[in-house]
Amino acid sequence: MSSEKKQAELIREISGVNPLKCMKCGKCSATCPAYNEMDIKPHQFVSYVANENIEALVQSKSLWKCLSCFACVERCPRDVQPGRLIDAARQVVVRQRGGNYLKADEIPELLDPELPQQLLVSAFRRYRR
Amino acid sequence: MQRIGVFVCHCGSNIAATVDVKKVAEMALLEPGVVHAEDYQYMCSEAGQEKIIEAIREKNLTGVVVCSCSPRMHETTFRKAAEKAGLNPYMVEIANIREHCSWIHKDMEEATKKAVILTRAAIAKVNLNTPLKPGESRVTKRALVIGGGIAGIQTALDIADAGYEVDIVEREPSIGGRMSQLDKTFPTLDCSACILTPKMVEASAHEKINIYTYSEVEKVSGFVGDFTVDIRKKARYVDMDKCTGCGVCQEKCPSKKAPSEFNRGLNTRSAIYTPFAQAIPNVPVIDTDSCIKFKTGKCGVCSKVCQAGAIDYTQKDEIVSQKYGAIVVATGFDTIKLDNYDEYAYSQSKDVITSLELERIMNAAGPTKGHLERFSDGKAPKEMVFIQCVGSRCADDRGKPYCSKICCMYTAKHAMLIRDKYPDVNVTVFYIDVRTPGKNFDEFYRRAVEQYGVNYIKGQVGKVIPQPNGKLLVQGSDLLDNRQILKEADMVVLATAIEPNEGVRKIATMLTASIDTNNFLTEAHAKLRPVESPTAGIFLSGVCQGPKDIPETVAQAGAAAVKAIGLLAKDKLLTNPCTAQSDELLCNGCSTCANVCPYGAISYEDKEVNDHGIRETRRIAVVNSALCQGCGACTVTCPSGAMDLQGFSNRQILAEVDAICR
Amino acid sequence: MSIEAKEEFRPKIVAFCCNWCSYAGADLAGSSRLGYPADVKIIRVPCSCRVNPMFILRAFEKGADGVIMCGCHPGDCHYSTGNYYARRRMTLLFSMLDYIGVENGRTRVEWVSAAEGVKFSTTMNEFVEKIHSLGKNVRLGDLRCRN
Amino acid sequence: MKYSYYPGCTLKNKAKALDVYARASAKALGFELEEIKDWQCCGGVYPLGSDEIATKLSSVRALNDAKEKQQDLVTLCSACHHVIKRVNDDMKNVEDIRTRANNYMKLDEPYAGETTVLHFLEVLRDRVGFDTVKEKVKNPLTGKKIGAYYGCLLLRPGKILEFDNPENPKIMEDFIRALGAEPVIYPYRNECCGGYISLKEKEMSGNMCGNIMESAKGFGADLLITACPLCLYNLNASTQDGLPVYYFTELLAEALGVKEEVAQV
Repeated sequence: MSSEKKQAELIREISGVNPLKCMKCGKCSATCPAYNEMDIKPHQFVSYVANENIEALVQSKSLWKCLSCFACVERCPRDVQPGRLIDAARQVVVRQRGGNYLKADEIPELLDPELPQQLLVSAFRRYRR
Repeated sequence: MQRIGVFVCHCGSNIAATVDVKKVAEMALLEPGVVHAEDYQYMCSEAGQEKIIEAIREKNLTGVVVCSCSPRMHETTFRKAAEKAGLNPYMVEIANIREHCSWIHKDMEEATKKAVILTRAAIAKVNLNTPLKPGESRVTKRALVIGGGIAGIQTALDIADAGYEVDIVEREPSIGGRMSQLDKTFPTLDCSACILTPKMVEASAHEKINIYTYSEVEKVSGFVGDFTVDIRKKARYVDMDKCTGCGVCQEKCPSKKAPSEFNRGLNTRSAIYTPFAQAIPNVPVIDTDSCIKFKTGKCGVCSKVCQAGAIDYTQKDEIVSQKYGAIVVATGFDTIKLDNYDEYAYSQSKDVITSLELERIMNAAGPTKGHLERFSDGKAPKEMVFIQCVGSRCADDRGKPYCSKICCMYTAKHAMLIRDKYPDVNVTVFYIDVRTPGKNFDEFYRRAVEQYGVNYIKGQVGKVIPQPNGKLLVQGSDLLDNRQILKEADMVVLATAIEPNEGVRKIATMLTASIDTNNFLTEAHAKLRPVESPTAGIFLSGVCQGPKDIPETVAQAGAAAVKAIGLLAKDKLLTNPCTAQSDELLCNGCSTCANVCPYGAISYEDKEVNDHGIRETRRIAVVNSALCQGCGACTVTCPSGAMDLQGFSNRQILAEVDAICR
Repeated sequence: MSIEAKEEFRPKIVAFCCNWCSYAGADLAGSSRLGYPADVKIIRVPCSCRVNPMFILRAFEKGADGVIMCGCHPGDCHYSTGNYYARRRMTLLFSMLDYIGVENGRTRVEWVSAAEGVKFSTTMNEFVEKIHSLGKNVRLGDLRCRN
Repeated sequence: MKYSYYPGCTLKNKAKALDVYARASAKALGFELEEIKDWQCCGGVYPLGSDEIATKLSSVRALNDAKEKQQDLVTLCSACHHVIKRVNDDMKNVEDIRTRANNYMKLDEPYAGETTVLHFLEVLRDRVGFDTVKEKVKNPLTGKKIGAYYGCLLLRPGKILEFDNPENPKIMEDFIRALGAEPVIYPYRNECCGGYISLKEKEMSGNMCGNIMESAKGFGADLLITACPLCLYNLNASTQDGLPVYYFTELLAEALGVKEEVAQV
């Protein structure tokens, strides 16, 4: 099995999502609040996994722009859950490739007095291993 | 001992590609009673049937097993062939080695093994078969059509034209159904009322057609050829015979706040009302929920102004009981509720409407007299957005898994009509796929794009965002451009999924007609018997069977009529001989069987029996084979084992079990 | 015998299907090419209420490893009430069977309509898998019944 | 009536207001929030990966604690509610996660999703009843036009959270009515504020909160209420001339006349 095939398999497994359920309606991309910040759009994400085009995916900055707001999950008519796919790709990057979108030493600079703990905890969970 | 012939069908390659048919025939010969076995390419063909007939004659066969497709497909075919050769047709059994074997297994060895076992079971059964003779039952030469929309009207007209009496039962105060609500029809753009109204008039004037409006089917009993149906005629509070249809009562009625069902709640109607001007019958009904007289006891204006004296506040519901030979279901559809799709803001903005509401708006007799306007402020829209597949093609339980089939075409129609009448209005359609199979359909859609400049965007809408300034912001995908669109619109129209009308499940249960998970009635065979229910004597017309447009509905309505006529034309029907019988030597007269029989087919007689030389009079169960439908409930409940079912006897089924487990 | 014992376990499974819903559902599974193991053999009965507990006992006696009965959905019986009787009978029978050692997993009732080819296939796949996990049925197998 | 209560990290710190007003209001309404012992942070976001077990355990502990006390588990912070409710759903319905989590936990009796998780608002709606809340209001917030800001975590995915209609919720609007104020419905109330993106991308969350504020203002809201500390932070940080944003519990306490009490403590 090629490594991309394996990675695609892994993403499907972690996410529990079957990208073949997608009917390519584009509602996920229509609904995504972070759409403009993404280089690979949510609906493309689904077909990238289906086509096992993983290298481009894990390099994508979309991984770090998804807000996990579940609008795509809620509104998808085919129950594909693109948000879970994006998270699984992010997991692949932080677990296997040591990717790390948030470095410990950059944190002090990002803090301000009003910032809730919740924000740091959440960002840590999503961005780091 | 039986002399059994086994006939193994290749079904072209359908069976032969996965099952070694020669082996099956070979193995069959080893079974007790089998004196002949052969295989052939298409057993159901003329030549195949001839082979069976020949073998029966030449080898004096007393039983036949055909290893082929499902008995639901060709059991009758093979039984008829056997009959031709002089064999009792009930001496034929089918081993289903296609649907239950070759089509679901890939491994040849495995599939062949299974086919051999299935054949063995069928042989074991035939060894115990006995010749059966069907009884006869009469046919009531009258048909019932449930639903008075275009499907029901067409079916009724066709049956009546063949000379049979037909009753139409319609729930609403008038016949006409959904089609009466439509403005224009695709792909010809002729006016819906102009083609429907004459049919409504024809039906009401037809001497063979009797119409029960404002009525519902309450109870169904009996079986093919001899149904008894109770129809509830709801109280109209208006005497049908006296009313002249002058309409003064509706004009003078002081309660005018009830939402008009016919106009989809877009405007109001009086408490005494006919749903629309061309209603048939043109006799109003009183809606007691909004009538002041019924709510407070004071008013009575309609009664005072009615010169014919037709108003009768004391009227009661009436039950009519009638016998029918055939029943046609034509209960139609409604659009789904949009509570699960509020991202499109249907409940949050008056300017987000369904396509059916748009039909009423575009209609000259509708709430806006045919003027396209916003319901929030009455202004004419400049930007219209249509959203396709709202609730259709949905994998979860929010919507419907199927394509509603009519939306692509009616949206093209709406877009075209709007661009034609209001050239300054821009029309945008967000679509997933444009589906236009049908004569002149794609041409129609292309005209909308090419001649009328309708802007089709491939991509679904994610959210409709009402703006403080009264506009609607439509946030959607343009998949071909790979961008997210924010489009300001004045009105948004939702191509809402359609679903079978409410209450159809209740009707299906009364008719014991099968129904699928989407509440569409199931046809007896998807391709070959599309207008018949698996329940004999029940026929399907229109959208109750699956989404359809008007031409398809009319075609199916005619087909259902022909099937019903075919039944009514017979004087007698052969009944299923697979009925229960009690063994008088075993029966102890306990009444358990009669209690479980859904047809009241079992009664008790005092009968003199000779039990091993002892003569005595015993109370014994007797099955009326004309009433027995052969379910077998009594056979299992019988504590003494006296009841048995012909054709599915205890010994036969046990023999099958044994053969399978061997 | 010892060679046979090493063979892969192929369970014997009998499925009783009512003519109106489940048998048609099985046909639909077939025409939709929705596969399930060949271990399942279907016997057609007019209605689930025709299934005499005796048939099921006989199957186990004869070495069946599992028996499944399929009928129309409650309320949709072609004969109005047949499946209600069947449901009641099977509940009693299965608890009795469980009591004498034929585990509940070896018996099953499932409602499959004529339109549910997918459900028929998934049900059969699940059932066969369950029987595989339970292994061979020996509790009710009667060697005298072997032929 | 006593409920197990899971406050979560932020409510012990930056979002104390959300917590203390809730406790005071609960008392006034006749129910008690019993903080579970030794609770651990929920992690802020629900671990989406179906193979992530360890990160779900803190929720399981809280859930099991409530189960042992035979109490329903009440949450306040939207994020905690989202995480705990979804983990509970996993424990109830996903066999693999249930087995593996229980293998870690080694409880006397395995946990299988028995606890009912309620958001404080759900307690008000389903247990206390908004009619009762209305009766107990001493200082009705008459004349105030309040926009409810739901955000995403309370509502989605609707099938699991079962909080309200995810596209047209009304629980907060009913809440606002119970306090005597007028709810303002605006379409962005269930759109995301940007969540954790604001740590590194202030501009992005700023734009999103800008849309929310504009929409709420446009439809005539004077102020917004929220249940989520992160939403409150993002909304406050985003715009210069935005509407004031409050925790819903603060308004509740005010209406019930217990706000002063809390301030004195």
